[in-house]
Amino acid sequence: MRPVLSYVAAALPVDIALEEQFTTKAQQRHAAKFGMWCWLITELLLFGGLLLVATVLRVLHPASVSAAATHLKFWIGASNTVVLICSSLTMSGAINASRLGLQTLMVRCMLATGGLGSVFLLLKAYEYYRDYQEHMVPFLDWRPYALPHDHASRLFINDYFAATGLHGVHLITGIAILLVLTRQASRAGYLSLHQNRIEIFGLYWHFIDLVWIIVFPTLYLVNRG
Amino acid sequence: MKPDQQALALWPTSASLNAAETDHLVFGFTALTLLLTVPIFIAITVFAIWFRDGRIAHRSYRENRNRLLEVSWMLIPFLLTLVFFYWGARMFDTQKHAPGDAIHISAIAKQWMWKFQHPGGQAEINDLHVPAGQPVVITMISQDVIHALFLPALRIQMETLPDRYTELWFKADRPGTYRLYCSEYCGTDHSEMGGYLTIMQPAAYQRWLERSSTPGSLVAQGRAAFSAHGCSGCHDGGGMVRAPSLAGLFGSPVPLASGGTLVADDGYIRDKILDPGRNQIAGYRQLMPSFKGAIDEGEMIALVSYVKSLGSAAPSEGATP
Amino acid sequence: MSLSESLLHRDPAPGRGTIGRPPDYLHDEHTLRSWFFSIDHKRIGILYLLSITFFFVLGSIAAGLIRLSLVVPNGAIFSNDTYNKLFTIHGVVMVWFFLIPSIPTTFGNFLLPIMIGARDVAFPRLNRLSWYIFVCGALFTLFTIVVGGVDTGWTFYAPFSTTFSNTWVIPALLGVIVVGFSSILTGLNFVVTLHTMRAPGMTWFRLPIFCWTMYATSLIFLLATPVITIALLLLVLERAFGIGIFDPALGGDPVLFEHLFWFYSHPAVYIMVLPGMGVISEIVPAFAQKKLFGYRFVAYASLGLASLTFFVWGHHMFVNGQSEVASLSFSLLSFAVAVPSAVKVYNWTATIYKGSIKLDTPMLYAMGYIGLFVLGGLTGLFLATLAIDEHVHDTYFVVAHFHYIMVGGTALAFLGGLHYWWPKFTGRMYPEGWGRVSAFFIFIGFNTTFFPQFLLGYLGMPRRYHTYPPEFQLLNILSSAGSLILALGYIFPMIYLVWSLRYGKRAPANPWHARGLEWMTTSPPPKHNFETPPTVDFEPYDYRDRESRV
Amino acid sequence: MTPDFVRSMRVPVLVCAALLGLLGGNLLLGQFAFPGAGYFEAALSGVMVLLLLFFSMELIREPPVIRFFGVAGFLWVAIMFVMTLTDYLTR
Repeated sequence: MRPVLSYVAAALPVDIALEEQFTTKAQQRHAAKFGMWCWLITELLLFGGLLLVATVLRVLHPASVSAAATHLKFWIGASNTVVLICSSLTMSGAINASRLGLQTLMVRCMLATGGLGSVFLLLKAYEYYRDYQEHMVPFLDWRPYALPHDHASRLFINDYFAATGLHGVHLITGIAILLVLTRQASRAGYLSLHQNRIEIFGLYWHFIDLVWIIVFPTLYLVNRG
Repeated sequence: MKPDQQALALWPTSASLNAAETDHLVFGFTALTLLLTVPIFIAITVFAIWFRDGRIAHRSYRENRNRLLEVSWMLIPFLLTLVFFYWGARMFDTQKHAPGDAIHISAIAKQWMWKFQHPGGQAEINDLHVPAGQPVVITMISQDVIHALFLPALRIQMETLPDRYTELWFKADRPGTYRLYCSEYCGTDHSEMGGYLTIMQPAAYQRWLERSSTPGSLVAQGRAAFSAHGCSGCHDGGGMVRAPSLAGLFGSPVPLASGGTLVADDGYIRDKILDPGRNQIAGYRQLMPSFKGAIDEGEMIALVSYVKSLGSAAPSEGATP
Repeated sequence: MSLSESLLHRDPAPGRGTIGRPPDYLHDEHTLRSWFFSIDHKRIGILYLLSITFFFVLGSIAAGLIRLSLVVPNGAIFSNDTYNKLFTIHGVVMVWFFLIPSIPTTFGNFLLPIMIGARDVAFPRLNRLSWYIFVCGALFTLFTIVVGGVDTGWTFYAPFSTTFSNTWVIPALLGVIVVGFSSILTGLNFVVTLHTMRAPGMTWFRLPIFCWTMYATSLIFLLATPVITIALLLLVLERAFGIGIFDPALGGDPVLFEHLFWFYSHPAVYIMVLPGMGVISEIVPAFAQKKLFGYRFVAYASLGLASLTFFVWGHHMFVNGQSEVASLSFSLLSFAVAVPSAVKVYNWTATIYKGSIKLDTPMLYAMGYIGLFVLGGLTGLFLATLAIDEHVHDTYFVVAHFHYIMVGGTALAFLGGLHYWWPKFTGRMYPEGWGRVSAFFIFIGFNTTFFPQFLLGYLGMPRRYHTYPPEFQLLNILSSAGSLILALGYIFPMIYLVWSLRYGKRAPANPWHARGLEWMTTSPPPKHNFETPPTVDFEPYDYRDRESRV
Repeated sequence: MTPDFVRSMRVPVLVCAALLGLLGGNLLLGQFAFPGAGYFEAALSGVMVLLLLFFSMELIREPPVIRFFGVAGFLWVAIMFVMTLTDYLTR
C-alpha cells in the first residue's frame, strides 16, 4: 500500500533502558504495565464511591434527583464525551506511532490528545459558568439556588460538582504530565530509552476517558424523564 | 442493676425476657468458645513442654498436611457457630417487630439530653418511667447528631438519626430503677447524657402519670399545632384548595405519582410535612409548602400523633380521596 | 550441593567492608542524605520503623492519659473536651500511623525482596515516595495535635464531624487522606514485586507465608483505601465549602457515610491482622524446627480473608437503623469470614506438635499471640451475633475485642517479628533474658488491662465515656493498673534493643537455624541482598525430620 | 503515516467509531426517556466501558494476571454497590 504521507522520517530504534532491580527488559515492561493497572484499580474505586452516593441519592430522593438532572447541561456533557472518545483515539495513535519509532507522528498525536483534553476543560469551564449563571453552584451560595424548595436536589448537584470536579482535576494532571512527556519525547533518542512511558501514560489517559464514560450517564442521563 | 449497689458487680441484672434470653445466648456461645479453644491452649502448653528442644521424644513420621483434618476443623466450628447465628437472628427479628398493643412513647435526643413524651402529654428529661408487663414502643429521633438510646438492663439499644424515625420496643417485667445511657459518641457531654429507667407496676405507673403535670395529651397538642400552622385550612375540607383528607391515612397504602404505593407510617407523615415534594401522591398537584425549620421535633411528634388519631387504617366512610 | 546447603553451613562474619566482601547496607554510607534519599528497600524499611515507633509512643501516651482519667468516675483529671480529644488522637494515631503501616512497611519492605530472592522492590523510587507521603500525612496529624486536637473519634461520623464539632477536623482528615496514598503505593509495590520479581525457581507455593499475607494485605490496600479517601474528601468538602452530601438538613443520610467509612475500615482491620498472621507463620515453624502444618490452607485462607472481608462491614451498623435483611446478611457473612481466621490457630498448634520447641522471645510472643488472637477473634463472633450486638454495641466489650485483636494480636506479632529478625536488620543479637522479661510483663499487663473491659462492656459501660457510674470504678482501676504494667513491658524492648545496637553479640547469618532466603544471606545483608543471585530448589520451611537440633 | 502504522490503527479507529455509535444510542435514550430507559443506558455504557477496556487499553492482549487486575476493580465496586443497596432498597 502506498504510504499516505511521504514526508515522515524513517522509523527510529525502539527500546527501554534496563533498571538495576530488573533482570530482563520484558520483566520491566510487564512490571510497569502491572503497576499502572493496580493504580487504575484505586482510581476506579475512588470514583466508585462518588457514583455510589449518586445512586443512593437516586434511591432516597427519586423525584428531586430527576428535577436536578434536568438542570444539568445535557448537550455540553454529550459533546464532552465525544471529545474524550476522540482524544482516546489520538492517544492510541501516539502509542502505535511510538511502537513503530515514528517520533514526529507520535509527538503530533500526543499534542492532538492534549489539545482535545484542553477542549474538554474549556467546555467544562463553560458548563460550570452556565451552572453559575443558573445559581446551581453549591458554595457560592450568596446567589439564590435554582430549586430553592427542593433541598434534596442540592445533594445531587453537590455530588455532580464533586464527581465532575475530581474528574477535571484528573484531566488537568493528565494534560500536565502529557506536556512534560511530549517535551521529553520530542528529544532525539528518547524512543530508544523510554518508549514504555508512552504506553503507561496511554493507559492512564484511556482510563480518564473510561471514568467519564461511566460518570456521564450516571449523572446526566439516567431517568431524566 | 440498682446503682451503687455493690462495688464489684460482674453481671448486669436482667429486667426483661429478652434480656434473660440474651444472657442465655451469651452463656451458650461462651461455652462453645471454651469448647473450641481450651483444648488448643492445653495442647500448646503440653506440646511446648513435651516436645521441647533437646528432649528425646517420639517425633517420627511428622505429617504436615492432612486434607480431611483441615477441612473438618474448619467446617465443624463453622456449623456449630451457625446455631448461635440463627438464635441471635431470630431474637433480632422479634426485636424488629413491635406488637400492636404497645404504649407509644416518643424520645427526642438533643446534644446532651433526652426528652421522653408519653401519649398523655407528660414529658420527662433524661429519665423514663414505664409500666412493667406491657410492651412499650419508643419512637426516637435526634435533633442534631447521631445519638443512641441504650438500656443495658433490657440488653437493647437503638441509634437516633437526625433524618428519620427509628424505633425500639421492649416488655420489661422486673420493677426497679436501672441506668439509661447514650451509647453513640455525640460530643462534649456524651457521658453526661443519661439517666434512670424506672420500671413500675402498672397501677403505680398510672398514679405517676396523673401526678405529673401535662399540658394536655399529645393528640390535643397536635390538634392545636394542626390549626396553629394552618394545616386545618386545607386538610379539613371546605377550603378553596383541594387537599387530601387525612382521615384513615395512617397505616394505609398511599398511591404515588411515580407509580407504586407507600405505607403511610410516622416517617412518611414527618417527611410529608418537612419535604412535601418527596414521594408526591397520585391525583393531586403538589401545592403544600415545606414546614422545614418552622416545626421542631417536639411539635412534630404531637402533629404526627394527631394525624394518627384521625382513625387508623380502618376505612372510615366519607373518606374523600 | 545446592546453594541453600552451602550457605547454611557457612557462617560468614558480617561484612564491614572486610576484604573481598561488599559492605552491608547499614555500613554502606553514613550521611543523613544517604538515609533520607536512599531507594534501598532495607533503608526505607528502617526509616518506616523509626517513624511508626515515634507514633506508637505518641499513641501510647494518649492511651496512658485515658487510663489515668478513667481511674475516677467523675472524670476530674481532664475536662471532657480534653478527654474526647485524647481518645480521638489515640485512635487516629494508633490505627493509621502505627497498626496499618507497622508490619507491611517495616518487615514487608525489608524482607519481601530478600524472601523472594530479588535485589529490590519493583519500583524503588515509588517506595521512597511512599515514605515521603507518610511523613507528609504525619505532619498534618502532628499539626492537628499541636494546634488543639480533634474530638470526633477516629470514625469521624457525619453530622458531628461536619457541622457540630468545632475542633481541627479538616487537618486531621487531610492527614488520614494523605497517609492513605502512602499505603496504596506500598500495596502497589508489593503486588507487582511478588508477581514479577521472584527469583528463578521461586514458585508461588515456595513462597513463605509472610509473602502470602503481604500479598493479601496489598490487595486490600489497593481495593479498600481509595474508598476512605473519597469518604473523607467528601467530609472535607462538606465541612470546608458547605458542599453538603451527608447533611441531614438537606435530606442527606449520615448512615451513607458510615457505609463508605466501614467499607474501608473493616478490611483495614484485616490489613492489621493478616501481616500479624504472616509473622507468626514464620516464627512458629522456626522455633518448632518443623514445617508449617497445612501450608496451602494457610496460603489460600489469607487470600480468602482478603476477598471475604469486603462483604461484612455492615456488622458495625446493626443498631443504626440498617434494614433487617441487610443486617441478617452481614451477620451471616461475618460468621463465614471469622472461621478461616480463627482456624489458622489450629494450624499453628499442629505445627508445634512433634516439633522441637525452643521458647526464645519470638516464640513467647507467638504463643501469646495465639492465645490472645483466638480470644479476640471469637469475641468478634459474639459481636457479629445480632442479639448480642444489640446489647454490647459501642460498649467496652467492643473496646476489649478490638484491643485483643490489635494489641494482643498485631502488636505482639510486631514485637515477635522485631525480635526474630533483629539479627537480620542490625547484625546484633538482643539480650535473651530481658526479652523474656518484657514478653512476660506485656502478657500480664495486657490481660489485666483489657480483660476487665469485657466485663465492663457486658455490664453496660458505653464507650468513649469521660465520666461513668461509680459501680464501674473498681474494674476501671484494675484496667488502669494493668496499663501501667503494659507500659513497663513496652519500655523494656525500646531500651535493650537500642542497647543491643552497640553492645549486642554479633549475629551470625542464621542465628535460629531457620529456613528461608532471608537467612541465607549475611546479617545485615549487603546492599543488593545476595552476593550471588539465588535460585530456589527447596520447599518453604523444609526442616528435616531429625531427632533433636544439632 | 507508514503502511504498518495505518494497519496498526485499524482497531483503535473501529473502537472509536463503535464508542461514538453507542454514545449516540445513549443520547437518543436520554432524549426520549421512557420509564425503563435507565437499564438500557446502563447496558450501553457497560458495552462502551468493555470496548475501551479490552481494545483501546489492549487488555485483551495482556497476560491473564493483568486481565484479572483490570477487571477486579469493577468487581469490588459492584460488591460495594450491591451490599449498600441491600440496605437502602429493603429499608
